[in-house]
Amino acid sequence: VPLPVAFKTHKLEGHTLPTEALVGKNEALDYLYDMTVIRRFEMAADNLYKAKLIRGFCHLYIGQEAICVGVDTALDVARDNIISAYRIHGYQYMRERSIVGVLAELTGRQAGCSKGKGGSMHMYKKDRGFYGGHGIVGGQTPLGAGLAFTQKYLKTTGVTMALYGDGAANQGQLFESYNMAKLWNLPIMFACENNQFGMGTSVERASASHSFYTRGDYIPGVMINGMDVLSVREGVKWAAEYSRTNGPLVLEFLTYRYQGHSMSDPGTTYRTREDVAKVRAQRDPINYVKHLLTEHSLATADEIKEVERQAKEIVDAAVQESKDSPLPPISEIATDVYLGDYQIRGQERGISYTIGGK
Amino acid sequence: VPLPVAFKTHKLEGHTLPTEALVGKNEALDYLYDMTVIRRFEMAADNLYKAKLIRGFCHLYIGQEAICVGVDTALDVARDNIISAYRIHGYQYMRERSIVGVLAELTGRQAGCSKGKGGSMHMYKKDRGFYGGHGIVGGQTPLGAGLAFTQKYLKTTGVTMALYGDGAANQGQLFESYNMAKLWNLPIMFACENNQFGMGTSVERASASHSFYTRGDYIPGVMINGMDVLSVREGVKWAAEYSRTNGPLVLEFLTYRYQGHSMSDPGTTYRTREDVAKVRAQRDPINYVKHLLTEHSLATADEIKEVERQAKEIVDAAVQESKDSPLPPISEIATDVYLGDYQIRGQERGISYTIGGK
Amino acid sequence: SELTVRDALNQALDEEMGRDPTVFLMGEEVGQYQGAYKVTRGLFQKYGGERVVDTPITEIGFAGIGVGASWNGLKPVIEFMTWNFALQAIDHIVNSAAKQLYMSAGQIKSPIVFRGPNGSARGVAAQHSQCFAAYYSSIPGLKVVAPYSAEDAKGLLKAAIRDPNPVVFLENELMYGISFPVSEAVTGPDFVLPIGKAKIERAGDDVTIVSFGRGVLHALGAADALAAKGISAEVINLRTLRPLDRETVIASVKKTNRMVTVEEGFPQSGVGAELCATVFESDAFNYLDAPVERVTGVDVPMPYAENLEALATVSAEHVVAAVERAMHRKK
Amino acid sequence: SELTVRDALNQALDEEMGRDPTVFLMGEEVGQYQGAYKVTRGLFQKYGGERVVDTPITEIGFAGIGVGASWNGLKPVIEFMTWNFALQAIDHIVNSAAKQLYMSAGQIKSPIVFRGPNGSARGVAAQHSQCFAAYYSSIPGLKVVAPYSAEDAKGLLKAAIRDPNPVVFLENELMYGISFPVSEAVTGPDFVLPIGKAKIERAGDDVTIVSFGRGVLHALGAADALAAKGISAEVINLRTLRPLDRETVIASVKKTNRMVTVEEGFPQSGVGAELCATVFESDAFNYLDAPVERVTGVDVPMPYAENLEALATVSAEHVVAAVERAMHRKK
Ligand SMILES: Cc1ncc(C[n+]2csc(CCOP(=O)(O)OP(=O)(O)O)c2C)c(N)n1
Ligand SMILES: Cc1ncc(C[n+]2csc(CCOP(=O)(O)OP(=O)(O)O)c2C)c(N)n1
Ligand SMILES: [Mg+2]
Ligand SMILES: [Mg+2]
Repeated sequence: VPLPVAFKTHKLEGHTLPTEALVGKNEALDYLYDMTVIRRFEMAADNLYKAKLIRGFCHLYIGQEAICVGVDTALDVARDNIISAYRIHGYQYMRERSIVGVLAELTGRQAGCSKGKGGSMHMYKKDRGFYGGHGIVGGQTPLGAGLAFTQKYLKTTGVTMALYGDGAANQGQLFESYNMAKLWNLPIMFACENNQFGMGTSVERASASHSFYTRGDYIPGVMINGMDVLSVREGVKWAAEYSRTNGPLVLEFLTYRYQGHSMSDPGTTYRTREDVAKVRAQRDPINYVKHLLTEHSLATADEIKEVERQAKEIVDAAVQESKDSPLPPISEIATDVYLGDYQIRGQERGISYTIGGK
Repeated sequence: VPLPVAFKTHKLEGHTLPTEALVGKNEALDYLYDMTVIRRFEMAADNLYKAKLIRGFCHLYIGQEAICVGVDTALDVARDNIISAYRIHGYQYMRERSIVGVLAELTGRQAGCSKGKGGSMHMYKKDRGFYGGHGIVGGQTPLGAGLAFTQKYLKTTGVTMALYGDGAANQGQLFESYNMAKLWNLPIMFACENNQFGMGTSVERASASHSFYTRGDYIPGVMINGMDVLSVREGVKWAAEYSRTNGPLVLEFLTYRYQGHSMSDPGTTYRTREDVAKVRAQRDPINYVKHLLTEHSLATADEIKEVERQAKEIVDAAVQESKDSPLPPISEIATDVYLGDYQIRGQERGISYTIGGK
Repeated sequence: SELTVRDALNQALDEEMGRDPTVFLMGEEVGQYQGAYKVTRGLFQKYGGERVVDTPITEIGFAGIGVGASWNGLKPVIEFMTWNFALQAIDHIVNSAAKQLYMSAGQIKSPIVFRGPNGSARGVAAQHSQCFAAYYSSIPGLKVVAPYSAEDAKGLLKAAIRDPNPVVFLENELMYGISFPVSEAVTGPDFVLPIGKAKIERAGDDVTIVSFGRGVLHALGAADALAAKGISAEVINLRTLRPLDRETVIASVKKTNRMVTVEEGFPQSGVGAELCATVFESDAFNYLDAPVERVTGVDVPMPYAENLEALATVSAEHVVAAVERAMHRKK
Repeated sequence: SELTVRDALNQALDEEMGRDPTVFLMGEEVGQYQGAYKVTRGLFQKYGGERVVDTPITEIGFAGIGVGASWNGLKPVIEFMTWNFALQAIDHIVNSAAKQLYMSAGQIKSPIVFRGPNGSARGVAAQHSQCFAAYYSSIPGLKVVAPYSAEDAKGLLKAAIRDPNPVVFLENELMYGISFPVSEAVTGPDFVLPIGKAKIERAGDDVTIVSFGRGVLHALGAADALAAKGISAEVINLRTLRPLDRETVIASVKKTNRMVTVEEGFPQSGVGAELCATVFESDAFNYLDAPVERVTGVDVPMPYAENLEALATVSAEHVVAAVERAMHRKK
């Protein structure tokens, strides 16, 4: 399949990037399935939030599904790490493959991937290289460089992808991380998910340059169509191999956030409903996979319907489980503050919690 | 006089920078005088430190004198601001024209420009637009952008120059400042005094790119020979006019630090004595002014000697004054913590200081 | 009439901007979006983008810009979307704003206000729920203000903007929507409260409950419950944490002979701890009939799950329990 | 034999790096320059640039890299040239390292040590002289260690590196060059002290002086002077500020019936304040014969001039004065 939009590159003269992708029927149906599952459980989260079963922040990934699916597919789960900010439900699902893990975390239940202690922003699957899950904008970028530092130190041949938003792309610590990553040739891909907005601020109002793939300056960069799972997959595959041997890269995925920033943002004060509708109609990543499947006669309309039915079924079941899962036991209040023995003070001296011997 | 080294530029296509400078006899002798005064009082500070009359940190400017003299000459003291880090004795002198103000601050005496409360790193002359004087590496860069923000807000037509070192050039807050300065078109020149080292670390080991004048990426930049006062003057004059109307610029002054970083650093573990001697012999900024004066028959050897004698005399007198000035009165311990009435606790509840009515 | 804390803050900003053209607002989403929590509603429309400045998400950068702007003629009001994010910017609050007057022997003043919601909201977990009251109030050179009611919010924010010193202004998201009855004076343009003076929110005889910010809500709730049990509690709303109005606290303790402190932040070296030291360091100590009791947030990062979050946070019940212990009714 | 604090720290680093190949050092000038204060002397030469990593002056960046590296297999020891500069990096210490274990319900551990000189040195003025002990020790998830002697430095730094939790390790520049007599055990490779246990540096009967870090020097100096006046002071070196060894303090106060706290940091909500609260919250309160006294740094930014600096800092004299007040010998 030829990729619909060519990669743009920065300081990569002499390198040839892929222009087409090989994709089999099952593979493509898998992408469709995962993207559909993600969209469905994000929509379910929207409903659960409105039903007051999810609280606080909840940052939905709808519109951006091609990226997490393409990234996960391109990387080697046995050795490659992913770290991102708080818009992570899709990554958590791809790396843990548990919808209940995500939704029950959102409902704050024991079956959640962080036992309900973390919530929307704090999901992890360390033994499959997913390091979450960070609520402080920009913080994950040096943390990701640290993960890559370990990979290099321990000679694992793994690479790390540190994802951040277009809003986060101006954070100073990102530039500090670029510099050290380049100085030390860390195997890291800094990857900006440019969904055009940081909360209510468009890229033009936040960034003096919004060619995010060039903002590494002395670090080579690639701009990737984030609405096409195959472009993401091919681009990241290429980038990961580059990074493994040559050190840092800056990637930019062009994409779009359909929903508001979090649940309290209607998402329509700083753009029009038509803006969103237009992207949905013309560039929707799920529609694009369906289009590929039919255009290249990889699947029939019925087969696609069947995938969608399966996705709906499994998400519906997970929603139920995430409602039914019990609240975390109250002993969890004091566990995981420290490793080892310790004692925790409650609200007044009459209340205290003892963990281990102390 | 033709400038010995052409300016290098970044993203300034279509702009013509000066290639020569007009300089009169008195002017040139003034530069020689000021640069000699600065070098002499810095050497005096070195001695005062060794005599234990100066304590703590003391960052000497020897080797870099052409920059502060050229910068001050190029800017309009009535409306243009300067802010820098801790290597500021030269700037303080140029803006306050008081050697005793500098040296007595170093000896921690009442006659010091901060009454002895600030020391080497904290000198200011606000009513002539010098804002010091900052001990936290990089901190002065957004502070400078803030000064420029006010200039723009109050429509003063002034510009600000925020100076920082090659070591500071990697600080994240600098990149945050670049971005906001460009977004809002602030009248600011970010100016890197590249003296080749941040403490014991050479630019190559600290910076993945050490073309500091290009590191503003989307901000135009100019590299200026920092060892030639006329290049500095002409470059900054041009830059200030550019910034007044067009917004931010990034400047780089190529220079060299002769002494150690501060007094505890011999300055010879990370480079050789020969390295330093070579710069001194070939590129010394004071020798270069003398060379200009004689080459263009602007002054005789005697006239130059006379300037040097005057410089020596005035510095010697100031050294004496800075030793003789009394310590600050002990009431200064508690003044300037707040504006207005307040009470300050001492080491134990038996000690307290009352300022104003409270 | 009634006024929400949000509207009180909004009024204060509006009036001070109207009064002094050098006052400007800066922060993330303060302008076109009208504030993440709508505290700056309408101000961009009224004063324009030059005076209500939207920033990128670069806290250390715009905090530094704010401090710099305060040095040469402006009075910036810097909003942190929440105080949690100010940890990225804290160097400029402490090292640039608080210390500048002193380092320059009075030459350079920093009349700036840093404001935004502090402490925990609901369901936002560990990184978005921290109270910074104790830390900022330990720094000489800063004033630290923590309003509780709409009256506090209005009068103290106006005072903070007019103050020539750098002020840390700690709001609370959960209070924004709460309405308080206010007199006409409060809604008028001249209502300013003094920084450094506590308010006795409720007079009482048996025990002094000292708190600030949202903690006052728990203190007052407890006072109600205690009244039903025949215990008369005096509730002090500190309003300002630096300078701390020790006189008011001491006088009250000398009257009631008992003190309970209430705060939502972590216990260790908190505001309650300082109040304990204050009692030791004054003659109030001689009047104590029971040891001072502290009520604080639990000493854990904030959990997300609703049941755990409730377990980790302060409520009036805990204040009641502490008071009862102070009254020797409980062990 | 004798050992300086600097050499004790150096030994601890060397031994732990020798013992565990996942331990590495990172910071400004730690490598080729061998440390701004020479604490890392010889380690670059011995272990190479991969394990002794010189960084650019980018604190938030390398602190974040350190925390990230601790999550997948390494044990970073991050040096801040001084703790003042860690204000740029504090977000990663508090929001990334301290809270990560909890937010991930135990999945992600951060075995990292942040170390460097804390508090005031000499003649370095306001921005380079702050003590951060109280603030870090208020954060759940962190352990906070503050050595006084060479023995402390060696045993506690080794313990910190081996600890599976993030540890804030507060040294003091003025102590680096001081020699302490040490036993053979201390210089041996197996000398580790427990985190969370205070040490009674000097036994006494009349008053308990509690301190940490360089404050212990003043406490011991005062104890000498007091002995000459017939007052027997017990000096407690806290060693660890979080978890705080309250038991040792309480037991001592119950014995001596008086307490004076000593710290070099700012007074408000300091470590002394927490110790005041600790007394109220334990039965030690019933044993008190006098109110607890605090000795602290003066509540001003640190001035540069020698006479003002002396006025702003703690010395044994102040401790003596406070003890005498506690002994009712002084008003
Ligand atoms: C340091 C910090 N500042 C502010 C916030 C509040 N905040 C959370 S998300 C966000 C917008 C981020 O936008 P972007 O990086 O584009 O990511 P997106 O939400 O589009 O995925 C802001 C301002 C925060 N969490 N951390
Ligand atoms: C945030 C911070 N980190 C570290 C230091 C310690 N420090 C002071 S100066 C300096 C080197 C700065 O080098 P450069 O920016 O090149 O300036 P130069 O000294 O060469 O003028 C360092 C690391 C500091 N003061 N602040
Ligand atoms: Mg975005
Ligand atoms: Mg330099």
